[in-house]
Amino acid sequence: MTGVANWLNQGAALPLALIGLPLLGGVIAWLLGKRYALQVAAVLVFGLANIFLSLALFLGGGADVTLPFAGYGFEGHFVAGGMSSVLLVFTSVVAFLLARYSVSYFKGDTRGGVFLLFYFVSIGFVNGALLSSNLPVMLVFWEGLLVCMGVLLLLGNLEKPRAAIKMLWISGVADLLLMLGVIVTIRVSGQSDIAAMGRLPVEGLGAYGCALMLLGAMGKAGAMPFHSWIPLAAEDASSPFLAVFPGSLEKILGIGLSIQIVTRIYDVRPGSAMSTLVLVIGAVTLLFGVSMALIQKDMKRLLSYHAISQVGYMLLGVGSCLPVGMVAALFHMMNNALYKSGLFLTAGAIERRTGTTDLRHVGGLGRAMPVTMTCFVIFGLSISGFPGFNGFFSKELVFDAALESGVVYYIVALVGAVMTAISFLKLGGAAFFGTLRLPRGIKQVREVRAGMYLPAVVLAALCVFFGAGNRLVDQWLFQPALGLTESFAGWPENWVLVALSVAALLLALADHLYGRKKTGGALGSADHIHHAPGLRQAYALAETGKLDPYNWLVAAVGGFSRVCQWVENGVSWVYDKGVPGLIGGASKLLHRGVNGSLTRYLLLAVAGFAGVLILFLLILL
Amino acid sequence: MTVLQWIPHLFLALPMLALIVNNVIPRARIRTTTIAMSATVAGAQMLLALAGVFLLVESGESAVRFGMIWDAGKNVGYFQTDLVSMFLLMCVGMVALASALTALTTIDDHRGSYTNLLMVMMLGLNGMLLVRDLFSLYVFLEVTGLASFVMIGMYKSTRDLEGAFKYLALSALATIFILTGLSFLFIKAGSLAFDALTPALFSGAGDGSTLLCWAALVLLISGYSIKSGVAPFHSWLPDAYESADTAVSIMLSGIVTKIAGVYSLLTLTRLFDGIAPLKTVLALLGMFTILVGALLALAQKNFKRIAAYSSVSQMGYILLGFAAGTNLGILAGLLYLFSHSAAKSAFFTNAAALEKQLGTLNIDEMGGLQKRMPITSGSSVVALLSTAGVPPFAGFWSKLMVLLALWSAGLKGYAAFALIASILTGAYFLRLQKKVFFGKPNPRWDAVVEITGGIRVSEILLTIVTVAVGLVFPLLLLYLQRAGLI
Amino acid sequence: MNVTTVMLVSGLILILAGCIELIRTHHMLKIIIGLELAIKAISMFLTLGGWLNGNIALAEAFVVTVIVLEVVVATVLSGIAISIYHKHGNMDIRNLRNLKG
Amino acid sequence: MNIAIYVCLGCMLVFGVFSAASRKLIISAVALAVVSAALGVLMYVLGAHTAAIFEVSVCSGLVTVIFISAVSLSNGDKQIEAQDVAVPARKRRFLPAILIGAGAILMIVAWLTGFSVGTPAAAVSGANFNDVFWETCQADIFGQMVALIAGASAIVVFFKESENE
Repeated sequence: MTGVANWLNQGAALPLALIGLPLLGGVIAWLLGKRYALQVAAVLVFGLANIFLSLALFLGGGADVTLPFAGYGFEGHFVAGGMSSVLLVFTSVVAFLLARYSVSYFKGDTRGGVFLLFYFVSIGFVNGALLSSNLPVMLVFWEGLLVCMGVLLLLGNLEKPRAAIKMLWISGVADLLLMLGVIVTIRVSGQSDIAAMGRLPVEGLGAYGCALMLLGAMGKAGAMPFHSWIPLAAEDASSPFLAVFPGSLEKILGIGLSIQIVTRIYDVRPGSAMSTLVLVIGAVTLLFGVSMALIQKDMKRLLSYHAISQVGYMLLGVGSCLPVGMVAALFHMMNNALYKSGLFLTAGAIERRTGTTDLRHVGGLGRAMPVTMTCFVIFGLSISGFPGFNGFFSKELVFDAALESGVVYYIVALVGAVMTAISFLKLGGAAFFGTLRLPRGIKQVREVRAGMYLPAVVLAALCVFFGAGNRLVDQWLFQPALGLTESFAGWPENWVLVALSVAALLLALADHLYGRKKTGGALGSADHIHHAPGLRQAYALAETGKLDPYNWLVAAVGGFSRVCQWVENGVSWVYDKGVPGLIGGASKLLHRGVNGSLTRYLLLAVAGFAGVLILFLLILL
Repeated sequence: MTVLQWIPHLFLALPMLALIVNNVIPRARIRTTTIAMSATVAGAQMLLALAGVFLLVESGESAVRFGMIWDAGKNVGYFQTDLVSMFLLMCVGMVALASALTALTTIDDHRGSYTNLLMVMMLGLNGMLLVRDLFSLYVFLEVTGLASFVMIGMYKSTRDLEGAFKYLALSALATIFILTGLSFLFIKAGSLAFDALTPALFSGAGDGSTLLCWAALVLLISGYSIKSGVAPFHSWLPDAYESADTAVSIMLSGIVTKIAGVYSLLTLTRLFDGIAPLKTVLALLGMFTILVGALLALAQKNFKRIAAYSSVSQMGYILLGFAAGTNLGILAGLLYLFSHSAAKSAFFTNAAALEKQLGTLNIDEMGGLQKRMPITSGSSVVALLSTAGVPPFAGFWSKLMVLLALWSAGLKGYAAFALIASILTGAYFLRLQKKVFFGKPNPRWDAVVEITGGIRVSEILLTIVTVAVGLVFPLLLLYLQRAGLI
Repeated sequence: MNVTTVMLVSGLILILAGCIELIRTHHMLKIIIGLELAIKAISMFLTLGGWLNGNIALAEAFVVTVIVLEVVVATVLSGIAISIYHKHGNMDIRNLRNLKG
Repeated sequence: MNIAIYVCLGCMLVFGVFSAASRKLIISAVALAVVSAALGVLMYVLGAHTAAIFEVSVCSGLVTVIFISAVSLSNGDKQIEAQDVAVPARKRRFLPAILIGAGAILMIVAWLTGFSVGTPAAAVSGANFNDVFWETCQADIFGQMVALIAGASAIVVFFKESENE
C-alpha cells in the first residue's frame, strides 16, 4: 500500500487526481443519467477511487506539489499533510456513502444526473480547497462550491428560487468577508501561502484580518448570522442535498479552516478577544438553533436547525483555543458529519416512501421500516450524547473546553444538550414509534431498497465505531491531524461532568414524558416549551422571520435602495439616454454632413492637410 | 541561388505571366478559367510569402535584394524585401485570393478585364512592397490607384462611376500632395532612395531646404492619408466601397488602402524615425479616425457602407500601433492589419453572399437570416468578434498588442482611448448582426438558401484563418520572440 | 533672392492654382487640367532638384515617369468622365450625389 | 541663362493662371499646352534634354489630343462650357487676384528672410540619362509598363465592354 502511494507520489499526480477525478466522475455519472446500473457502477468506481487516492495520500505521508505557473498571488501550491490528509480521507468516505445513497434516491428522477454532476464537482472543489495551501487558490475552490450549491438549490425549486437566492446572498457575504480577510492577511504577512504564514500576531491590521477570516469560515459552516438559508433549503431541496452540503461538506470546510486560522495562520490565545468572539457566536448559534429545532414539526426542518446548532458545539471547541478544544471541534465535526448526514438519509428514506417528512402527516413507521428505524435510533443516541456513543465523547471534550473558557459557555452547552435530547426524543417518538400514520393516498409502506439503507447502516456503524473505538480514532486521525502527542481519548476523567451530562439526559427524558402525557403523543411532547409564557412570543417572532438577520438586511437594503433610487435614476439616465444620445447625435450630425458632394470631400481633405500643418507648427514652434 | 533569393522574383513574375497568358488566350469564353488562374496566382503568392517569412527569419538576414531581368548580371539590387514587406505580401495574396474566389460568382461574363486588373493591382501592391525608393513607391501607388479606379467603375453603372470618380478626384489631390513632397525632399537630398532619406535631413536649422523637408513631411502625410482613407481624408472611401462590386471592395478594403496608405505611412515613420511630430500627428490622426469612423458606421443602413466605415475606424488602430514607434508597435500594427484584412474580407464576402441571395444590402429589410444562411451568419459573427477584439480570435491579440505597445511607449492616454473606442466598434457591429442575422425573421426571405461556390469557400477560408491565427497566436508570439523581433 | 527661389515660388503658385482649379470646378475634365497644371510645377521642381544636386539625369528619369503616369491617369479619368456623360448627358460633378451618408 | 529661365517662368505663370481661371475648356487645355511648352524650354535650359522632349511631345501633344477627343466624344462643347457659367464671372476674377497676392506675399517673405535652397552644384555628375533610367530607375520602368497595361485595360473597360447597372 505504502509502496503504491510512494509510486503515485512521485509527481503532482495524486493531489491533482483528487481534484480532477471527481469532476470526471461527475460528468460520466451525468452522461449515464438514464442507465441506473451503469450510474451506480460509475459512482462506486469514482467514489472508491476517491477513497483510495485519499488513503494513498494519507498513508504515503502526504504530498507537497507546486504547479509551474503562478502570478498575482495565485500559486498552485497543494499540500497534503496533517489535517488536510485526514479531512480528505474522512470526506472521501462520507462522500462515497452519500453518493451511493443519492443514486438510489434519484432513481427514475431526471434531476438525478445533474445532482450527481454537481455533487461530484463539489467534491472535487472540496478536495481542492482542502489541498490548496495558497489562500487565493483556496478561495477559488470555495467559490466553486458556492456556485455548485447555488445551481443545485435552483434546481430544487425552479419556479420560486428563494432558497437559492438567499443562500447565494448569505454565503456570498460570508465568502466576501473571507475574501477581505484573506486580502488583509496577505497584506499583513506579505505572502499568500498558509504553510509559510507561521502564526501571525493578532494585532493592528492582523486583528481585522483574523476576525474577517473567522467570520467567513464560520459563515461557511452555517453559524449565526449566516444560518438562515438552511431551514429554507430544507423545504425546497432534496434530502441528499441537505445531507451533503449543510450536513457534511460545509462543516468540514468551515470548521477545518477555522481550526487552521486559529492554530496555524494566526496566533489566537485563549481568553483573547478573538477567542471570545468565536465562543459567543458559538453559544448563540447553539442556543438559537436548538431552541428553533425544538418546535419544528417537519423532520427536515427540524434536522436543519440541528445542523445549525451543532456548529455551536464545534465553535465552542474552536473558540477555546486550547488543544482539547481543537480535538473537540474536529471530533464533533466528524461525528456530526456522520450522524447528521445519517439523519438526513433517514429523512430521505421516509420522504422517498411516503412523499413527505411532515410529522403531522406521517409517523409510527418503526415496524414498516425497521432498518431505517434502527439507524435513526443510533444516530439519535449519538447526537444526544448518550454515554458510549461518539457524540458523548466529543461533547464531553467540548464541555471540557467550554468549562476552561468560562462557566457560562458550559451551561449553554449543557442546556443545548438537554434540548437536543428533548427534540430527538420527540422526533423519534413521533416518526417511528406509536401508531402508524400515513399521508392520504398511501396504503402501506415498505423498507427502502438496500442502495438507500446500506449507506445509512454504514454511517451508523461508523458512529458506533467512533464511539467505542475512540482511542483508535484519536490515534489514527486526530493526533496526526493536529500534530498532538497528548491523547484526549478514552472515558472522561472528570466524573462530575459525566454525571451532569447523564442528569441532563434524564431531565430531557422526564420532560419528554411530561410533555407526552400532557398532549397525548410524541409529536406534541415539546409543545409545552413552545407555548410557555414568554417563549411563545419569541418563537412567534422567530418563526415569522423577524429575528432573521437576512430579513433585516433585506429590509435595510430595500430602504437604502429607495433612498438611492434617484441617484440610480440619474446615473442610468446618463447611461441610457445621455451617452447614447450624445453618440447618436454626433453620429447623425456626421452622417448628414456627408452629403455626397465631391467639392465637400476635396475641401475636407484640404482641411485635413491644414490640420496636419497646424499640428506640425504647434509641435515644432 | 537559394530558394529565398528566388521567391521575391516570383512576386513580380507570376502576376505578369498571368497577365500575358490571360491576354493571349481568347477571353470571352473562359471567364471562370481566367479568374481561377488569378486565384491560383494569389494563392501561390500567399504560400510563397509565408514560406519567405519563415525562410527569412531562419536565414538571419534582414532583407533580400534583387534586380530586374535586364539587370541580372550587375546584382546591385533595386528591389528588396524584408520581413515587413514579406508579411504584407502574404496579406496581399490572402485578400486577392478571397477577392478572386468571390469574383467567380459576382463577376459577369462581360467583365473580361477583371483578371487583368486584379493582376495589375497585385503588381502595383507587390511593387510598393518591394521597392526601396520613395519615388518608385509613388509609381506603384499610382499603378494600384489606376487599377482601383477602373475596377470600381468596371460595371459602368451610375453608382460605380460615381464612386470611381470620387476616388480619382481625391487621388488626384493626393498625387499633387505626394509629388510635391517628393520633389521637396529631392531638392534637399538629391535622391529619393531609402538609403538617402534619413532623419538628418531635418537637422539643418534655418536652411531653406530644411524648411522644404518639413513641408514635404506634412504633404506626404496628407497625401498618404488620403490614400489610406484616414479621417478627415476618408470621404471617398465609403462611396467607393459601396459602389464597387464586392469582389473589388474586398481588395480595396482588405489590402489596397492598407498598403497604399498605411504601408507608405509606415515607410515614412521607419525612414524618419525619431522625428517627434510625425508620431504625434499619426497618433492624433489615428484617434480621430477611430472616432469618426465608428460614429459614422453607427448611422448607416447599407451593409457594405457599415463595413467601409468600420474599415476607416480600424485603420486608426493600425496608425496608433505605428505611432507607438517601437518595434512592438510596428509589429502590433502589422498584425492588426493582418487580422483586420482577414475579418474585413470575410465581411465583404458576407456582403457578396447577401447581395447575391437577397438582391439587397439594406439592413433594415433583412432580419433573422441566421437560420437561412448559417455559414454566412457564422462567418460574420466570427469577423465581428475578431474586429471588436474578443478572445480568442486574431483581432483580440492584435488589439491587445496595439494597446500594450501604446502603453509601453508611454502613450497611455491613447491606449485608454483605443480601449474605450472598442465599445463603439462592438456597438455598430452588434447593431448590424441584430438587424441582419438575428432578430425577427422577415417572411420575405423564407425561400432564401445559403450561398454556394467561391463565396462560400472564401467565407469558410477567412473564418478559419481568423480562428486559427487567434488560436496559434501565442505560439506565433513565442516564435517572433525567438527570432528576436519583439 | 536667387533664381531658385523665384522658381520655387512660381511653382508653388502654379500648384496652388491647380489645386484651386481642381477643387472649385464643376467640370470633370477640368479636374484633369488642374491636376496637370500642378504636375507641370512638380516636374519643374524635380528638374530643379536635379539641377541643384548635379544629378539631372535622375531628375529626368523621374520627370519622364511622372509624365507617363499622368497621361494614363488622364486617360482613365476621361474614360470615366465620358461614361458618366453617357449616363447624365453632361459632365457636371454636382450630379454625383447618389452615394452619401 | 537666368533671363531664359525668368521668361519661361513668366510664360508658365501667366498661361497657368489663365488656364485655371478660364471658363472654356478648350481654352484651358490650349493654355495648358502652352505651359507645357514653356516648361519644356525651361527643362532644356536646365540641361534636362530628354525630359524636355517628353514634356513637349507627350504632354502638350497627347494631353491636348485626349481633350479634343473627350470633347468631340461628348457631342460638342456648348453644353460642357455651359456648366461653369453657373459660377458668376465676378467670382472667377478673384482667382488670379488670390494667386498673384499669394505669390507676392511668398516673394516678400522669401526676400525678407533670405530664403534659399542653395545654388546649383558645381560638380555635375556625368551620369548618362539612359544608364540612370535603365539601372537606377528600373523599378519605375516596370511600374510604367504596368501602368500602361492598366491604361489599356481602362480603355477596354470604358469604351469596349458593355454596361451593367
